[in-house]
Amino acid sequence: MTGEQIIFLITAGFTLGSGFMVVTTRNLVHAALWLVSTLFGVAVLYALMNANFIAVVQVVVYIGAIAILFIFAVMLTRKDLRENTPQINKNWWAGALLAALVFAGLVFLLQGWSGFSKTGSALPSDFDAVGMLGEALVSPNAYVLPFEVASVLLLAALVGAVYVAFNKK
Amino acid sequence: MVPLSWYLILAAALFSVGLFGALVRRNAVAILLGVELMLNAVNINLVAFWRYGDVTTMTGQVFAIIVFAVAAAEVAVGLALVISVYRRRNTVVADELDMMKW
Amino acid sequence: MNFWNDPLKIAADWMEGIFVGWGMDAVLAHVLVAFLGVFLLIAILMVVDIFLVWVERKVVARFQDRLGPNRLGPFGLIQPFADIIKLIIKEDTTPGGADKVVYNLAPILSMMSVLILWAVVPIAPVMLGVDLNVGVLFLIAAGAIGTLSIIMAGWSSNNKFALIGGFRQVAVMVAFEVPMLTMLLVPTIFASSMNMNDIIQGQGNLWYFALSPLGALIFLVAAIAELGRAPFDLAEGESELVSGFNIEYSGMKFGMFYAGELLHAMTFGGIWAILFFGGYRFFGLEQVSPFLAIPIFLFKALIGYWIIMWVRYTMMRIRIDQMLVFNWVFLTPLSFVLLMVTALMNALLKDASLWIYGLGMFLSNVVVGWIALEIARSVSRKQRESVEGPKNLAEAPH
Amino acid sequence: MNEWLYVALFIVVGLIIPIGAIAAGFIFGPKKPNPIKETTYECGIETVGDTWVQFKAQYYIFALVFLVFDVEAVFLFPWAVKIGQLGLYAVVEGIIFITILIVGLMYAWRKGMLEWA
Repeated sequence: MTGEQIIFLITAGFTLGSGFMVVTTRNLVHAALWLVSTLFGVAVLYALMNANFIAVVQVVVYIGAIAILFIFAVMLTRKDLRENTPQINKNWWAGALLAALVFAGLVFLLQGWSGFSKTGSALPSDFDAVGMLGEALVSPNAYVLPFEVASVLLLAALVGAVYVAFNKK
Repeated sequence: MVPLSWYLILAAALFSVGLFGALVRRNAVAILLGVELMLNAVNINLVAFWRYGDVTTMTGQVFAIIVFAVAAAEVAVGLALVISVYRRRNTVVADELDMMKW
Repeated sequence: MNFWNDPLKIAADWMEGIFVGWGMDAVLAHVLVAFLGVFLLIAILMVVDIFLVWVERKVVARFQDRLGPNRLGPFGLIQPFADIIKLIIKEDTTPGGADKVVYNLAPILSMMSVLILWAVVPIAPVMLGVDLNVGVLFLIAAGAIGTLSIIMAGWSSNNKFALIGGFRQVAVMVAFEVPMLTMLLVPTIFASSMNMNDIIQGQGNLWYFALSPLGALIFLVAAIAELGRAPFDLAEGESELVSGFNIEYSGMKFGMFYAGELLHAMTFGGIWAILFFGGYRFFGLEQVSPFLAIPIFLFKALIGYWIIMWVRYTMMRIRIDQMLVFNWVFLTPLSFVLLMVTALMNALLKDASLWIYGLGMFLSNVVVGWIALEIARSVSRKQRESVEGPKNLAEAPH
Repeated sequence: MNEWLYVALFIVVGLIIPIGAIAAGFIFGPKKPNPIKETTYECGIETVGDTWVQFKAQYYIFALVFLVFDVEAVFLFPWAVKIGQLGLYAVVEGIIFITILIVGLMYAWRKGMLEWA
């Protein structure tokens, strides 16, 4: 087993463990903090895949903004944070069963795929991922439309969220 | 080098954990936490397919970034809805939100 | 290659040779040496940090026409060590009802978020730090962990004032991160790279400050707000919130927040120097020896730090509503306009000579800044007149 | 070797040093906790009521606007790296992108959401 595989296994265990804590912790602020550690684990996985830009963006967007937003939202809706009420549905077993089935189904489906256990090759040493990403985002025959639509999507999210949350009646 | 299958299995497991959270949590904020996990599982897959496919095609990374934008929009509007409902109904328990009967 | 030109490489090779000689695996030896190097750098930073306590106290004393620490050792230089000993032998109290794990994790993460900034800081031509192709964004990522640590400290202390202070600080930090991110894009455009080394290399002929003085200024304002220092220190607000998010911390845990803030300020001075003032560059002097390059970089960083202190001890605290309006309504739109103008000018003047390019950039910055100030002036005059009524005719401008 | 290894070293050392400092404080400092000492400090009088005060909704708006512009910056960084080599069209696309988001900022401002009160 190579060092990279060991790092992967440790990170994967950490990520999944934290993810499990996210969905089971009773205290919602703790759940949000566990989400942070899950997302950090995912960022490490991106770094392991040499996707530097995505790894840093993961930390910037998820830990820097989305986790903060979650904690703020938890604080703004504090009443149901009390830990004495049950946090889990009565028929949680059905959810667990469904999740397990989805996992089993996904693994079963993927196993039949020919590229399942593919291994990658090392990246060329002068590989400029960020530059290529920039070019892909703005060149007319690549992703310029999604690029602009993302802007509209963010605008819609901003306007919608402002309108929904604080429309004074 | 880690084989692609490891990443795919991890992503599937993370997706299932997120799905479990989204299905069973009663608190609407916690449901959105579960959805975040699912979106991250998707992103792991996208980046893994970029890395193990043709690295000179940036499709996987571009899609991953767009998923970031979608996740941001989803969280922004979702939590705004939760806050809005909380201000009117004083609850964020999803089972108790039954205003829309029809 | 001799010791004078590249001391770190020589030392690292020598130590790796020793470790391999002991029968250690080559890769492991390399990692171990890298670990020792990182440890050395951070240990030096902590020593610098201790002296920053002295610098800060001495400088504030001079600003306020006092002497500052002068009893312990020459010029009071031993004073910070006495402070450290005091912090160590103080009792670490934990408030009842605090969330122990989160409470103890917060100061550690706060310090770490500052220390890892130095991973991408090039301090000399041969000491480039980690050669990360996303270096600029890494700074923001490290800052994100700092923001999180503040919210953790505020929430876990089980104290209303800590919670309010933490929330205010986070609101301010996220608000001012927008102009900061935008201004980080300006050197990125000039250098066509997010790598900190490339940004320094790109300033061989002209510092980016000459190309974008307004950008440097906006970055500094955002950095001061990010640090939570006066005039943007309302989260600390000793008179209103007692001390903000770190109110319940004592002993060394408080020391971590305090030392982290000082080191953060100096680090921002260094980053400011790298992004806009050429980092370790000084008319080719840096190529002579790292023993010259490091003092040059340190000097520039300390000048940035001194400006941050100067602002801190000169300005009064402004209210949080004024501050956030200032950011969202003035600084953020201004930084976006500046970014668009910079991108446009960069494309238009791409083939022009260096001097025309520099002059065009500089003039566009000046024009944008002037227009913004004029708009701000007329808006604030209208606001003032709506409060106190128009001034009488004799005073009115013709 | 992967450059992230060095970043990991920085993270590890960056954790070790503050932990060591706090541990030193833990070892050398006195430890005599009692319930009175552990009460929270608020302005010199006894704490009243619940710690979890209700927050202004404006905090959420600030975090929200920040999130939107954070993601925007994520799109703009690759753009900024590349526009030096690409033509004017790339710059114009970026300017359209930014302008659309400034409209959102203007909307939030017009709704009075960016003010404190």
